[in-house]
Amino acid sequence: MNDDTTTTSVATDDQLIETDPGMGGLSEREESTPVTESTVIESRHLNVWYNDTQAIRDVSMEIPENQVTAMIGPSGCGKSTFLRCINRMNDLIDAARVEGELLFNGKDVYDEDVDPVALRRRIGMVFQQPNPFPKSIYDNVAYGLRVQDRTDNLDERVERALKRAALWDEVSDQLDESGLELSGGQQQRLCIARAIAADPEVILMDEPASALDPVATSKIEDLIDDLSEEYTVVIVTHNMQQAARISDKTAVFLTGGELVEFGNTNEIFENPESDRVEDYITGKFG
Amino acid sequence: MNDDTTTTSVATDDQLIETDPGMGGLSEREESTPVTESTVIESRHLNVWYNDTQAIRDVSMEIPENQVTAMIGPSGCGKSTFLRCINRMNDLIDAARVEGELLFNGKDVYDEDVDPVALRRRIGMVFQQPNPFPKSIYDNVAYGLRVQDRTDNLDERVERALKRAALWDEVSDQLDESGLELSGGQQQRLCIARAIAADPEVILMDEPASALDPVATSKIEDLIDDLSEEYTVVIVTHNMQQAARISDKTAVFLTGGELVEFGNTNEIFENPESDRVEDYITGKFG
Amino acid sequence: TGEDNPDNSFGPGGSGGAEGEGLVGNISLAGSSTVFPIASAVAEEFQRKHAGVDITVQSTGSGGGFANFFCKGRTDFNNASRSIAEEEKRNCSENGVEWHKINVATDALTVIVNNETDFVDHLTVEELRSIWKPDPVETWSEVRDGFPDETIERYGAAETSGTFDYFTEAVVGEEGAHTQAYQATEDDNQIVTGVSGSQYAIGYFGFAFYQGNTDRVKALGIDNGDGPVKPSLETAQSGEYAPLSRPLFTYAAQDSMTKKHIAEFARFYVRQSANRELIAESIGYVPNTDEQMREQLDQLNQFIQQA
Amino acid sequence: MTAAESAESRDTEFGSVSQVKGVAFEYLTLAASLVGIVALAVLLGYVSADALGVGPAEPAWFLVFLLTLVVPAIGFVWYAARTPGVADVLERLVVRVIGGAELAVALVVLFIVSDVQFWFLLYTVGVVPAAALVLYGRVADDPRVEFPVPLVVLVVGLLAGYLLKGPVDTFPIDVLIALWMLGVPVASYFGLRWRARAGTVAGVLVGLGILAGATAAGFGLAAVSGLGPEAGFVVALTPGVLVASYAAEVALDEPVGRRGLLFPVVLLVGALLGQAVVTALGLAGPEPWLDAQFLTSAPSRFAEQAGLYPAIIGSVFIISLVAVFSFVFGVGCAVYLEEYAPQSGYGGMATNVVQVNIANLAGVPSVVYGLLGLGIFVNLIGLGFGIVLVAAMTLSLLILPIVIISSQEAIRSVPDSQRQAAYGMGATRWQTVKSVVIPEAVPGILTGSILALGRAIGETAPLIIIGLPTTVFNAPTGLFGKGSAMPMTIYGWAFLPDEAFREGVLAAGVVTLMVILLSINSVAIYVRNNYQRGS
Amino acid sequence: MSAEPADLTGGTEARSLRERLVHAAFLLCAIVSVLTTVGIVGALLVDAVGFFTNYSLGRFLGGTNWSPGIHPVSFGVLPLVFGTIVVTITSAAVALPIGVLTAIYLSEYASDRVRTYLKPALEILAGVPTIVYGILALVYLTPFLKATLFPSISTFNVLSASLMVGIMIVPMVASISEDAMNAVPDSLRQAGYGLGATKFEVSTGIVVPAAISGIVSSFILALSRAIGETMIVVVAAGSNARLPSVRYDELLGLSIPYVHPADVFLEPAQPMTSAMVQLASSDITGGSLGYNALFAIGITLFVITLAMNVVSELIVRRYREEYQ
Ligand SMILES: Nc1ncnc2c1ncn2[C@@H]1O[C@H](COP(=O)(O)OP(=O)(O)OP(=O)(O)O)[C@@H](O)[C@H]1O
Ligand SMILES: Nc1ncnc2c1ncn2[C@@H]1O[C@H](COP(=O)(O)OP(=O)(O)OP(=O)(O)O)[C@@H](O)[C@H]1O
Ligand SMILES: [Mg+2]
Ligand SMILES: [Mg+2]
Ligand SMILES: O=P([O-])([O-])[O-]
Repeated sequence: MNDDTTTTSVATDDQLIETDPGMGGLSEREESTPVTESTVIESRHLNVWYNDTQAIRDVSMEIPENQVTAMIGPSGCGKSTFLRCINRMNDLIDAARVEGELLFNGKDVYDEDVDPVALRRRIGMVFQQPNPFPKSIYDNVAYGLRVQDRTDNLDERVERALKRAALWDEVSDQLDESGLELSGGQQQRLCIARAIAADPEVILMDEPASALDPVATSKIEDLIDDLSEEYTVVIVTHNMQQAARISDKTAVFLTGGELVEFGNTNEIFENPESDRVEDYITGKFG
Repeated sequence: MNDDTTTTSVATDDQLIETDPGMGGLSEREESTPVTESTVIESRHLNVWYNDTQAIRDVSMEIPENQVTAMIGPSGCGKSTFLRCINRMNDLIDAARVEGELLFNGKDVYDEDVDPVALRRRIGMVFQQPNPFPKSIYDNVAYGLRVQDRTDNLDERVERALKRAALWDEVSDQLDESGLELSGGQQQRLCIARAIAADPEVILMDEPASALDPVATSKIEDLIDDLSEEYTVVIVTHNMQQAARISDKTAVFLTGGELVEFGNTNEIFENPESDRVEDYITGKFG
Repeated sequence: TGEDNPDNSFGPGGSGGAEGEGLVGNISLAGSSTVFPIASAVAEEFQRKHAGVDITVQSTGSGGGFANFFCKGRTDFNNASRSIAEEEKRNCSENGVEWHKINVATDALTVIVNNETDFVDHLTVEELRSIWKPDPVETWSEVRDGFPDETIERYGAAETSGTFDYFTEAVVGEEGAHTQAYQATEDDNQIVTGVSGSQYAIGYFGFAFYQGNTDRVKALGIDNGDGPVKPSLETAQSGEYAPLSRPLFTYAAQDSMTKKHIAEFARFYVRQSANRELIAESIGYVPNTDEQMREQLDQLNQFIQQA
Repeated sequence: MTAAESAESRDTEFGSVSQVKGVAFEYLTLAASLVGIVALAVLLGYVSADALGVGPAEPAWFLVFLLTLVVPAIGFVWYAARTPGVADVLERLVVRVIGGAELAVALVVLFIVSDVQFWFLLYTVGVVPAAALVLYGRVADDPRVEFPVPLVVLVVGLLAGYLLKGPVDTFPIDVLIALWMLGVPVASYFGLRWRARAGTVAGVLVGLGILAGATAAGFGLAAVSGLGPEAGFVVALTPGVLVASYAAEVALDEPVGRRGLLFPVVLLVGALLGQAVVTALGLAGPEPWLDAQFLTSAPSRFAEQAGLYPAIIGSVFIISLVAVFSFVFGVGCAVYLEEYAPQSGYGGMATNVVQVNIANLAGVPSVVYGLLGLGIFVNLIGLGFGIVLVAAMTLSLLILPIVIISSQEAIRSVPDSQRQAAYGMGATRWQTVKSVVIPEAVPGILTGSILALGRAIGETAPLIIIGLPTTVFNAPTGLFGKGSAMPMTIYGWAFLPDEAFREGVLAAGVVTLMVILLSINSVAIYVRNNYQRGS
Repeated sequence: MSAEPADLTGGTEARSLRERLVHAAFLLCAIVSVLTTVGIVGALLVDAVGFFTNYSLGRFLGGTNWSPGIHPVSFGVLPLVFGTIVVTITSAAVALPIGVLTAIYLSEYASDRVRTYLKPALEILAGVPTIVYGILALVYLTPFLKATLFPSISTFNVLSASLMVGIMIVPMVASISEDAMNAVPDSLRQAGYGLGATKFEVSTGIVVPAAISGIVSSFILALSRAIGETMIVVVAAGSNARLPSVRYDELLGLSIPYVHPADVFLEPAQPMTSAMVQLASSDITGGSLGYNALFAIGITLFVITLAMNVVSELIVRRYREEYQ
């Protein structure tokens, strides 16, 4: 296949990329970009089908530790599918079938002996629509810890997670109230708090701000920026500006499930290698 | 109200407007535009509410005979509502309330003594989603004639309607099969055939091509062009290019249910009076 | 009610070929559940002979039958395990329903104990009363000196039944004056089971049921002042077995007797009341003697004449 | 640093979260789902064993029939299940047999319980002319026979028929009546169908063939079964023609599917073979309580002679009436609430009240409906005790809320775009309802209504309260006739002292009731699975 | 302007006449359901009022002795209420857990194929006539229990009747609960799995709590059905209107009263419904106090089930709002 060349070339890029602070016109995160990167997640020739339609086509890429990696691309190009492969959420869809390798810390998550439940405990996830449980704020945050039987210092951990998610100040006196009573933006931060309470290594976010108003969105963006100090964040977004603002690396998928380009965010946005990516970024289609 | 001035100015335009064939860069229908127009439908200070929200605000306009009149505007601006007032389909919505006059051939359709059923028999309608009945193709087309007890020469009329809707060649040997088995574009043409079988004077179309692929869309557009030789067509569309291609007159609604501009299509698209309309047409919002 | 439909040759239960004596019409009976087996057996027999006649038998209880059916002129016969009450008479006459009472059999209420109970063979009415009256004795030794000092377990008929009514009146002598300290049941099987389960149990039910269970329980003799009498067809027929033998009736409505098929059915009913095979062996009640039956038949014929 | 290298410093053992609890729980839920079904199946197994009197049968007897009948039948079904066309044919064949048998029973019952001559008059003077007018109007497009005219003709005709009942006293014999009322329409229908397929000659031949064949089969059946020739005629006409016509079409059109038609042959041959073997070996078979005698005789105090016949007829009659009443009023009410009732303002509030009221009626215990029937139909209106009509009216009210609610759901599932399309064409509300909404909703309405009828056929408590007799010896005659119903007769048997009743006759009654009920419900489920929207 | 002024004044007379006739006919059908309620209330009230003018409501509701035949007659409804409650609670103890587990299986675990077979099978369970259940209990289940677990069980007893009522109401609990569980948005399940919860934890910790109001409402409806169930108890539970006998245990010189479960479950009892059937076919004179007691029980039953339906309706309405 022709396009493979592009994809493969991306995968064989250096792991050590020096960031150029001067070039970061679009990226606001220049200061926090680390100099060396170690790979947390690596996909090798990953293919995903839903029944007979292929949603991911031979994708290879490496996601670095403690950085924000954004995935962009037109609707239906397989961004969510890729994300959901990482923590094997696709297992829940009967029709989904995965081929190729997907390594988490060097271990293929689709190996026989991997328990997806255990995997997911190390990879948190935040969804497009805020989806707090119809339980109290406290119980929402404590949920992950409880299912993992890590209930020591529960109060402390809940508090820490809420603080980390920049929600503590707003909800500290209403921890017993239902999570559903918060505003949309607060709910989404609650979901983030819930995801980080159990100390995952990676946080996957599927368009976490697309259902929110601009003010709430900017809070979430700030938060993601913060989180990348401690966590590896992989985020899917429709919003190109957002990807440019918050991510260190960007992966561009195009229709058919191909990864067309992957690299440092500022490079992708300022100087994309492929014309198709340039067309997409400049809004010629999508 | 400030905006009224615009609207009113439209309504007090001459009834006899001379078209300027030379200006029709966008319109492809120049050749068939008649020189004199007689008004079939006229609204005077029409206001429509759904419960307490106003969907149409003081709209006055005149729709000429045997021409295609397009209504465009951003989502929720009341285009469908206006269309559904014409054949009183809004009667079916309990919450809807209409004020002002809406004349059909000079008779206010909201008069006490008007039977909406009789009205609808003279004004056909085609909807956004193709909605054939789960009956045979023949029965679909014959439906209107049957409910009107006009069952003489049924076969002939059905054939004529299907031919008129450019569907006869494709379905003539499967008239007994279910209308649901046709493709989306065929279904929509079937719905048009169904609407014209009963010989209405006016045909209302609410985004008739928005659910179809480009090929089917262009067939429908050709068909509309044809139909305007015999019928008065009022069409709602989201697609500005489509409005420009197929209509003689265009009405631009903007949010809040106001009619901001109404006039010959080529004039509206090339030289809109109002800045807001220009912004809308050039894609600045909507 | 109902259209007569003689031309109804469809079903196998229908008239088919043989039309008997050509009697045709509907007959409806309601009333006592005690008399119900007799009534439906007689109906079944009559039906066999006269396929054109359509009989329905409802078991509604004597009182329900009078109140809801018979005295409203809705049934031709009302079976009753007791005589018609004053209130019911009034009810009937208000509606212009004239009636005639027919004695169709005798039921002997049987007092039973466990087969293994050897300390008691018979009881006097007085002793029986002390066991079943509203504020009864608690142990056998209080019933008669020499009986063991054991608590009595009682099994009897449900208080909404005619058996209960009759037993109470006959033994305690007052309507509804019956102890509440007993296992009440609709199912005679349960009384048998209960009594056969304990040496110190006592129970009562219809003679019919005792006949089928002589191997499991023992019937007590009743001493009404003339020495103990065991229940049997003979002692009940002769009236010796007192006061626990009670006549069973059916009440015939006068208006109905004008119809030939109903009058014929009434006569048939009376004739069957002396049918030992049917009443005694098949159902288990005490049949009328031939003499009693002929007397009943004469009275009935008179009544039919009047109608 | 490659991924593999970085992994060294990390924990790549994900471990596994104990799934034992989860698996145990899954099996627990599965077990819970099955426990009720299994318990019922076991108990019904016992009842069936009693009803069929398997006690005296020798094991070898079962073995013979297992080998000759059960194994081949199961084998055939297994084969059919794996051969797509055949499975379809088999399923449709079975449903037609069941459905046809139900229809036949209903029609036979109609002939038994009612005055056939009266129906004949109504049909001839009322229905036929009205139908002819409608047909003529369609064909000739004559505006003179528009809407009210056929209706008026129908009403006048029915009235005339009713009045004629007195004066007219010579009628054709029942066979001819059945031929005229049933045979002619059925024969014309299938005749027309075959004319469309194979031409006029074939159509006429098929029509005449059906008439002749059904008559012959009717008299034949009558000769062997003891039923009247009309009954045999009805049986031959309904399931017979239904199945035969389907079989003929399959045989001609479906080269693969036609193998499904072998199933009855397999059954028949297996049964005959098995019978021959057990006779030859002299094996003792079961002594069933549930046999032809049980189904065709009246109750009796002798267990061996006792039967359920009048109660079966009573039940079927009552249920037919219930079907009519509850269907008419239930669907009418549902249509009103969904299509006509005001949704806002005071009218909307009233609608809401009615809606809540219906939901509540669905929860009222059935025994309370008995009191309703007793208080209103018996005592207030004075229709009479223990009669079929009162039983039918009471049971109709009982299932009315269920029918309404399920019909509403069916109507609601008709997409609004269909209604819009119809209104947009200038259809009136009634035309929209009649030609768009109801045809679409019919499968859902039917499914719900049939399931509700299943409930009605087993209801006992309200019948006790309104005083339906437990013992009748004849089938009911007419609406005001006294009749019993299966559950009532069974209830009566439950308390008889004779063991033979409790263990044999009672079981036979229960099995009869269950078989009738399940065959009704299976039709409902078939309708639901095969005519759901979008199929 | 168009020359001819539009004539839109409606169709032919026939059309509007037909429309009006049809409308009236449908309205009539709807009125039937209202009349049914009026009929029920009326039929019950007339005779119940007759009863309560002669027997005070307080004595009826508070009385501990039900003896319509034994003089002095007494109509304390508590023994009947006791019978109803015991049967209801016992059957609920069987049906509620089984029903909820079934619902969980259907909504969370079962494959589509299994579901297409299981659901109709459960429907059959709900469709079996209650008289059949009653006979199964009396003729098969009770003797079985007697032969195996409880040699001292009575021919008529609470236990087998309740077990059968339980089996009968399982489908009701299962199907309403399953609806409620299906209404739980999938996003909540996803969130749970995303946090590393197992299927078991998601089903029990997220889906069930989120569907709880629907589940509770299914409980209430099922209980209401059990309360109104008639034929099973008439046939299998006997007709002893009684409160449970109290036993005494000597403990430290005190005699402690207690109720032995065997006295409750292995013995007959008489729920309200079965008392109604008994009265309706009894020897009690029509129009008498005892006969009218039938209607007094009837209206009590009606009020109880009505209240339960209303409560469950309110709960359902609330949970529908939750996920709108
Ligand atoms: N559960 C599913 N079953 C079948 N096909 C699916 C499923 N989920 C997604 N797909 C298909 O897989 C392809 C990729 O979907 P995916 O959701 O990954 O796209 P996406 O890039 O996230 O799009 P969006 O921006 O709209 O969320 C699409 O064609 C979609 O229709
Ligand atoms: N049935 C209804 N009940 C209440 N409000 C309604 C209803 N239908 C439409 N509206 C409201 O009326 C306004 C106009 O709606 P309308 O459907 O006419 O807009 P439109 O221009 O056709 O939009 P679109 O392009 O999305 O079809 C909107 O605000 C809409 O929310
Ligand atoms: Mg996505
Ligand atoms: Mg619109
Ligand atoms: O029904 P009985 O009147 O005999 O109890």
